[in-house]
Amino acid sequence: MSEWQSWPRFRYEAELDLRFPEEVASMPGGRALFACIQCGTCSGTCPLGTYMDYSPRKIIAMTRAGFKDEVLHSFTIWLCASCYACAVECPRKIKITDFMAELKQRAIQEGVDPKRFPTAVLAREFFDAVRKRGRSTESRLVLRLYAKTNPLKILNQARLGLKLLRTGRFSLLAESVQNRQQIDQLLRAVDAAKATTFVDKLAREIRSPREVARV
Amino acid sequence: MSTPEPKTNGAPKIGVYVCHCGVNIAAKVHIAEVIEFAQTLPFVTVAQEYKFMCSDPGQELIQKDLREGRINRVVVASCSPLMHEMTFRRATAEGGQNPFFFQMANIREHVSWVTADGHQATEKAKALIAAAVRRVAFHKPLEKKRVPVHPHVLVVGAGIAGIEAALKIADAGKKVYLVEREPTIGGHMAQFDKCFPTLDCAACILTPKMTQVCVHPNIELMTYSEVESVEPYDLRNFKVKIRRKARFVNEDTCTGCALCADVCPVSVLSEFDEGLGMRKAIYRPFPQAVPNIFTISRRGTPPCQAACSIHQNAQGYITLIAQGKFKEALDVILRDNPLPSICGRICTHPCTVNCTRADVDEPLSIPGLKRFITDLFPNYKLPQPAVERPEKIAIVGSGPAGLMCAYELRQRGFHPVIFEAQPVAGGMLSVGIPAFRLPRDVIKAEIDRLKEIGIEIKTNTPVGTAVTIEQLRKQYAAVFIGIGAHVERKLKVPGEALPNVWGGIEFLRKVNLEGPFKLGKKVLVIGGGNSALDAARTALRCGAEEVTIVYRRTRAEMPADPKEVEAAEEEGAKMLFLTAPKAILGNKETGVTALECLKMKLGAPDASGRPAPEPIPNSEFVLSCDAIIATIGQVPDLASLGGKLGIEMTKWGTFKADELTLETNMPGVFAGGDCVTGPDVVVNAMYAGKKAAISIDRYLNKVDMRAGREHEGPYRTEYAIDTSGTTVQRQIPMPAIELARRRTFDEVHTGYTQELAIAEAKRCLDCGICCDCRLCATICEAKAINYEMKDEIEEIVVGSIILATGFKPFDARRIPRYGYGKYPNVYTALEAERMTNSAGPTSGEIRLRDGSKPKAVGIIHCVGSRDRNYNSYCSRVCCLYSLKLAHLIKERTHAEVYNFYIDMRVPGKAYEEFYDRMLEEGIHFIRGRVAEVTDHAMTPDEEGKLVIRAEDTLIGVIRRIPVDMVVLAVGLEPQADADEVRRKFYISCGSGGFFLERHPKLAPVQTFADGIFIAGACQGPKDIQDTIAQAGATAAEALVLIDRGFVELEPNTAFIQEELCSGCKTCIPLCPFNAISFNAEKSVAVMNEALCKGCGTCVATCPSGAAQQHLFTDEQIYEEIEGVLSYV
Amino acid sequence: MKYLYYPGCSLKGTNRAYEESVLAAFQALAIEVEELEDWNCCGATAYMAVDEMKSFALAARNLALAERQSRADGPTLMAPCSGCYLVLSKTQHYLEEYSEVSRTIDGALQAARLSYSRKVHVRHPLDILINEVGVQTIAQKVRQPLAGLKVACYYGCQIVRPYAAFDDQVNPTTMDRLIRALGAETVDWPLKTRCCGGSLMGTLQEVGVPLSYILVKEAQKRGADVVATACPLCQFNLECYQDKMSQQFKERLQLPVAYFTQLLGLALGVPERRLGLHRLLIPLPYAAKGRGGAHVHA
Amino acid sequence: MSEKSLDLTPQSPSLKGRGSSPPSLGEGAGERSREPRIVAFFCTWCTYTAADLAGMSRMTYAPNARIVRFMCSGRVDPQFVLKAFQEGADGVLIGGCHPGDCHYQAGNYNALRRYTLLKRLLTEMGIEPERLRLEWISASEGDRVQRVMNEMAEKIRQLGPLHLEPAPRHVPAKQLEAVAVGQQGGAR
Repeated sequence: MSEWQSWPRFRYEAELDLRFPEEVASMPGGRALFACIQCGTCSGTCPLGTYMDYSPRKIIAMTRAGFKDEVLHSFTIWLCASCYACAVECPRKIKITDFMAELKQRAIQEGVDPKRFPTAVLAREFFDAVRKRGRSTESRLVLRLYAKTNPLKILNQARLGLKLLRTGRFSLLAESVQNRQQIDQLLRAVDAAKATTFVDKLAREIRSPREVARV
Repeated sequence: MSTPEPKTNGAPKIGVYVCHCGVNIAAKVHIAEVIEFAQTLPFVTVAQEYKFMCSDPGQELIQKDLREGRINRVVVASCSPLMHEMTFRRATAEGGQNPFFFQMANIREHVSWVTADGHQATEKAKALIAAAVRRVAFHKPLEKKRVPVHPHVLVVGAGIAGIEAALKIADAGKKVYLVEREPTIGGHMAQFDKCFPTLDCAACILTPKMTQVCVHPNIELMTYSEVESVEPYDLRNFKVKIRRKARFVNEDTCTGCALCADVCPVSVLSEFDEGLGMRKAIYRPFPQAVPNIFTISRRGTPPCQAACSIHQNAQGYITLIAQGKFKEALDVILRDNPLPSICGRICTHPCTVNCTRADVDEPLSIPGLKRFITDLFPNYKLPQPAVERPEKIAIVGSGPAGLMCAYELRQRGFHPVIFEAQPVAGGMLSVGIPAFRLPRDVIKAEIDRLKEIGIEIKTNTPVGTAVTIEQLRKQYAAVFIGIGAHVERKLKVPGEALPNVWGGIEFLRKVNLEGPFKLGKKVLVIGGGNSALDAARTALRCGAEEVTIVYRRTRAEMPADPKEVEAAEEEGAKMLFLTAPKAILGNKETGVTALECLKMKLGAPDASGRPAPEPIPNSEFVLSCDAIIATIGQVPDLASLGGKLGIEMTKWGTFKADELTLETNMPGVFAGGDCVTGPDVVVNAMYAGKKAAISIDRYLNKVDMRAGREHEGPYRTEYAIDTSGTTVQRQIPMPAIELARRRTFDEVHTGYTQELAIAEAKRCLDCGICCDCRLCATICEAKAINYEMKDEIEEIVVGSIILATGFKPFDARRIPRYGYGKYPNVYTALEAERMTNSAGPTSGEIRLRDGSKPKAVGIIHCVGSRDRNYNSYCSRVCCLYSLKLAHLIKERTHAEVYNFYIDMRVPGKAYEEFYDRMLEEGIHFIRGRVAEVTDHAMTPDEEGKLVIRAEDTLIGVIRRIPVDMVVLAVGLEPQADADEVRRKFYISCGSGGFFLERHPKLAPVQTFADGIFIAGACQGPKDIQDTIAQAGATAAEALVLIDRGFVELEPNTAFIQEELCSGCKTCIPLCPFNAISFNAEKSVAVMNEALCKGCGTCVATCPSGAAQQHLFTDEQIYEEIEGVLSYV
Repeated sequence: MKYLYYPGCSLKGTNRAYEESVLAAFQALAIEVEELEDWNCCGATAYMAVDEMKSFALAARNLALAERQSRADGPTLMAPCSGCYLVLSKTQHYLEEYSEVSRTIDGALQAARLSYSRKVHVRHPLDILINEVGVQTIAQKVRQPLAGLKVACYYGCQIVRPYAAFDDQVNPTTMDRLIRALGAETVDWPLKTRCCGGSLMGTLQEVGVPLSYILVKEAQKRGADVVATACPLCQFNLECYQDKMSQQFKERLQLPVAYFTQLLGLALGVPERRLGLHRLLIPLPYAAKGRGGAHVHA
Repeated sequence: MSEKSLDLTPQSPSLKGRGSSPPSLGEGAGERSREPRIVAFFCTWCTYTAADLAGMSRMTYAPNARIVRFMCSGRVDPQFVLKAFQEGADGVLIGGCHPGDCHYQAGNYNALRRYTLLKRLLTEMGIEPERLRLEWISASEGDRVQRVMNEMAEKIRQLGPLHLEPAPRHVPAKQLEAVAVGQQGGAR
């Protein structure tokens, strides 16, 4: 029944956000978005295309049409592994990988955090580590990531963990730069420059661990 | 300023007419405001607006005002003057005024269409109108100059466009020159089987036109020719130079019987078949080629032949051997070498050093192959001289130099007499080279052959004692000295005089003349050259038990041929490197007992480029031995005659002879070979002999001995051959007798068998393409073949030129994702076309490389088109021919055919219908650009297939489609040399690189250069229909010019006001057309307006303002400048 | 010529074998390498996806440090981790291409009392080995040819994309040429640059595993004895998750995955421990290939 | 001769000179913000045609330039450039065919030679040399016209309006001559 109401459905122009495409296109080189001829090379090239709910081509089309919600809530943007295969093949020279990154950023700004896609969490953890020490330590990062997202995962990773320990590849010793202050100045300066508006929001969240834990 | 005497039409009354151009101008420019402004401008008596000034009523407005005297000068503010200036000038003229009392303001292209803001547009329009008004007030009446148009037409490119244009013009009774760079006309269309959308046979509709071209009385067809240069002949016509490339076949006599191709031994990939088939070196692209004439592809002298100092045509006989044509091979060999069986054995073959095959794996065994032939025909004969001459020529020395000289002279009819000091002829060949490398009977046979053709040899006749050189000079017309270098250099160490210390040659001579003799158990050979190895190997054959070669450098620096070194070591000779003799120990009785040596180390490179050995202090040590052979080079035996001769010597004790002619300081006496160069290889001695023979011939004919001889002797060829993709296949080693028998003087190598020889010969890469075997010449009944043919330049004068140079297909290799060149069953569309062609390489069958029928075929659209990484334009024909190919493939293989497209673009009469038909025929159409073609199988049914991955954008899923064959619908690109060509013809290229038309809509076949027109794909991608239409249009354009017989030139020529000219001559050199000369007694510059093209450079340059340009006088331009600036 | 060396976080942690083998191999080739002092995280692609400008800033700091540390005008910064290699080069490109980026970054650097004058060349070891050292030279220095070893060279995405700085984007050949120079055979396969799943292996295993599986599977099918990689993440994904792949796809997978530098080191005769071969979870099939008694421990 | 004596001063004083510049051209705002005035001397074969092409392709660009058409950039007399500046132009743009493409073989080379000398002359006269620009634009490069026009306008806007001190209405004939002839000797 509910399916009946939700499907098939059409969209009123009023439901669309017509500013969205312009906003997205404001990224460096973003105007190329409007040159897309919907040939599908990106989708065909994408090694993850088969896992996506909307193919990259559709994401571009929907973005241009202003389907903001669908785009920002799509799995597609989280599935991009930044392999750049689409970007180099695109006959219109659209930087699709950067475009996906842009959408991720916007999704996070809009507070979209699909449970099954911990990319955002990873990023924050990463960001946290780097802001503190200027370097990240994978093993710690992974542990924290699992702790935050799905502690059970750690268990079925145990065997691998042991192997890594045995081969001396698993160290929890935290790497760090000496001149931490410089890193801090650097990143603050970027914040100050307001290069990306959502940074504050991100930073705020990191300040209150509970919030982070809630993710 | 008073000249030319101004014919004025009284005080200016200027009419300004502002055009709306529908909404094109009116929507942006506030017309009313502009009109109001115009009325305020000086001398403006009328300011009007109208919807379309270019329309008849629009023009009528102007004419009426003129006739009724309201105005006498006209300004129209509308579109670009390049568009309608002519129109309004005519209107002005019809209104009764001189047409040049008119000026145009471009307020469409330069204002309304390019300005965002209406107000700004209006301001800009005002400024331009003000300028026009100010300018026109200073216009003067002018007359147009008429120039006759030459009635002949040049058509460049004989594809369907060129053919069509040429025929049209020729049918109108005008003379046409049709120039085509390929050997045949027909262009790409000739490659097709069927045409879209009618599916009628391309050949059936094209070949009749081709033959018409060939027979048409008004068409002068120049195939295999290219336009070299285009220069102005006069103000309007062209002087064109055309290069007729040498096809080495006489166009008038060749009957196209194709016998030559049958015998030609060289096969290369056929360009016409897109490399799917082969053609011969002498070829005709396809049977219906027009003209029906053959052409020989010659890349030039192959590297091997160039490197050989006697330029033996190796590629020639090698190719023939590969074909099993052994007798013919022999003839090629004998063409320039009378001693082949000797060279085949002992020549150091510089030819192999340059062999292109060496870039892939190893050079061919060129000498081995030559020897194979001479072994195969032991009793071959040398050619008899064609002429006879009385002169006798004395030749001193019967070595290779002497023999070659004698042969060459004999071939020229002279009677050479050879004087040989030794009991046997052959010089170093006989005495210096051991029999196991060069059997005596081989030498004898060669020398007998020379005797047979009438060369006399006097052995045991040392010149200097038996006869004196003076006698020879008296008795003989000329003398050649080739006594070689037989005198041993000395080691210059103590004990050298002891018994059993031999010089290498001395030792070899003894063995060669008197047979082997006991030398001792332990033998040391000093030196690292070939003769050291010969000595060592001979010593072994003389029963020595231990032979050691002592050399002061290392193996790497040994001058000897590595193969020989190997052989020597196989046979048991030992090597002792970095060791130099210090003293020879022993006494009169015992003879030599030991050699005291010094250890050496390598130092800085010496003159020879090799590191110089330096002795290591107190590193002496002693080698015991029973005999020592010192082979450290020789000098000529001057003791015998040199001293007494009075022939100049060098400080190295060799004869001094002129490098180019080999003449000595003694007129009529020539010298060459080792006695001039010092010890050298056999082929260079032969070269010297030949060189001398040429000199002697000229000397006796009293011809300049030096002229044009630079290219005798070895050189390197420039061109490079692409060896990529050649499969590695090493040189086939020549069979040799087993080691056990290497203690006798039997020849070591036994020579190739037929099978081996053919296999080895097949490794040749045909560097020169044509191998110059000249079989075709022998078979050609029409005697049409001429290897001496050279490119020729033909000069013509024409009044119009039509460029129909066509396109080149996009190179699919540039998109590696589609696997062209990697996966054999990925084809380009043009290759597919050839396959579908019943006259093609597969005679119309669609086949995979393995010959089987494809069950599924994918056609990929937009390859290289609509892609900003390559060409952003749409190639326009790909959708069409893809549909055609889809149909043909389905029809002939019943395979599933998939078309992958971005957008189907099939506009045109009966095009859409064809598309519909394909849909109904069950061709699959998938909307999505293919991501990649791969052999990576993910499922069992993908194994062994080519998988096409693409998003089906209409369904929205990613599909993997396994196929057997992929056809790439490659786009159309400008010819590789389009830019070069367009410069030649003074035209421009558009953004895509195609030739630029004068106006995209209104002048699609005209260019900015008067009298030069463009037709077909050189102007932009288009199909045959449109090409034909354009060709017709260009023909019409040309005919218009011819029929009218003249053109009117813009009267914008420059003129000089004598009274102002200071005679500074500045302008004269600056005129590109030499229109300005200097009048000495008046001391002023004089303008020849018949030559002036009106650029105005001289005017801008004239310091005194004496030079002026009609239509662009200084005052007119000043007014225009003030006009644009001082009103708004 | 001395090269500045940027390890990046990964080469100090889970993938130290890469660092070990790079340094050992370069030493064996007598090429001087000097670590960048106080380098920081490159700005990693995962990060780039969330705050591009910051990752540019982080990368820029390393570039600035490089300029400061090296006396050479236009120093070469060698980045073996393809993630770092990409982020550093991408930063270079963006600083050139987009004024807003360079404005912000220069500002940030200034705030941190740094400056970058765009002089650094970011290069991957492969690039240096092929185009600076040269295959010939390397071949001459080979002590123990890897005769009979069949290697599938896996380049991964980010050293050729999006900037094909030193090799073909679709069909790269530098690693193949290098490996062949070591006396080994290379298998021709179409997945040389197909994505291994990257960080998805951590965040979304159900997707990461299949992606890596496709690669391991195809390499095996084409008869490879070992996959050679040039990227820590690729190495980790392809090697460490083979058990998971085996489980998920019900087939035994045991294909060694080594850094190309480890193979290079072996051929140059570097002791195996110094190449970190003992850190491999799946041992190289070397003893089996009958090379002078050498044996690798897992 | 007769026309020369014609009175060409515009009838209505309101239209004379710059003062009357309409609002958009900076009325009240005064000289500072006046829209830059650019005079463009274009060769009819390439640059002028390219400008037409830009129009046909509806490429909008800065409206500041007023195009004066020549047969060849070789006709552009240094006097014209100076004249333009004297008459109140803030910038002058010369457009010709790419080297090697000149319809008259070498006109554009002469233009180039004069251009380099003119720049030095302008510097001497205290006019920023950036106010003069030479561009090779072929008939097919409409987009380039757009770009150059915009850049030029932007550049001139940065430089601000040109104020010619009681301008050397007559540049030392000697120098001009040199420039015209295109000899090094001239402007130094």
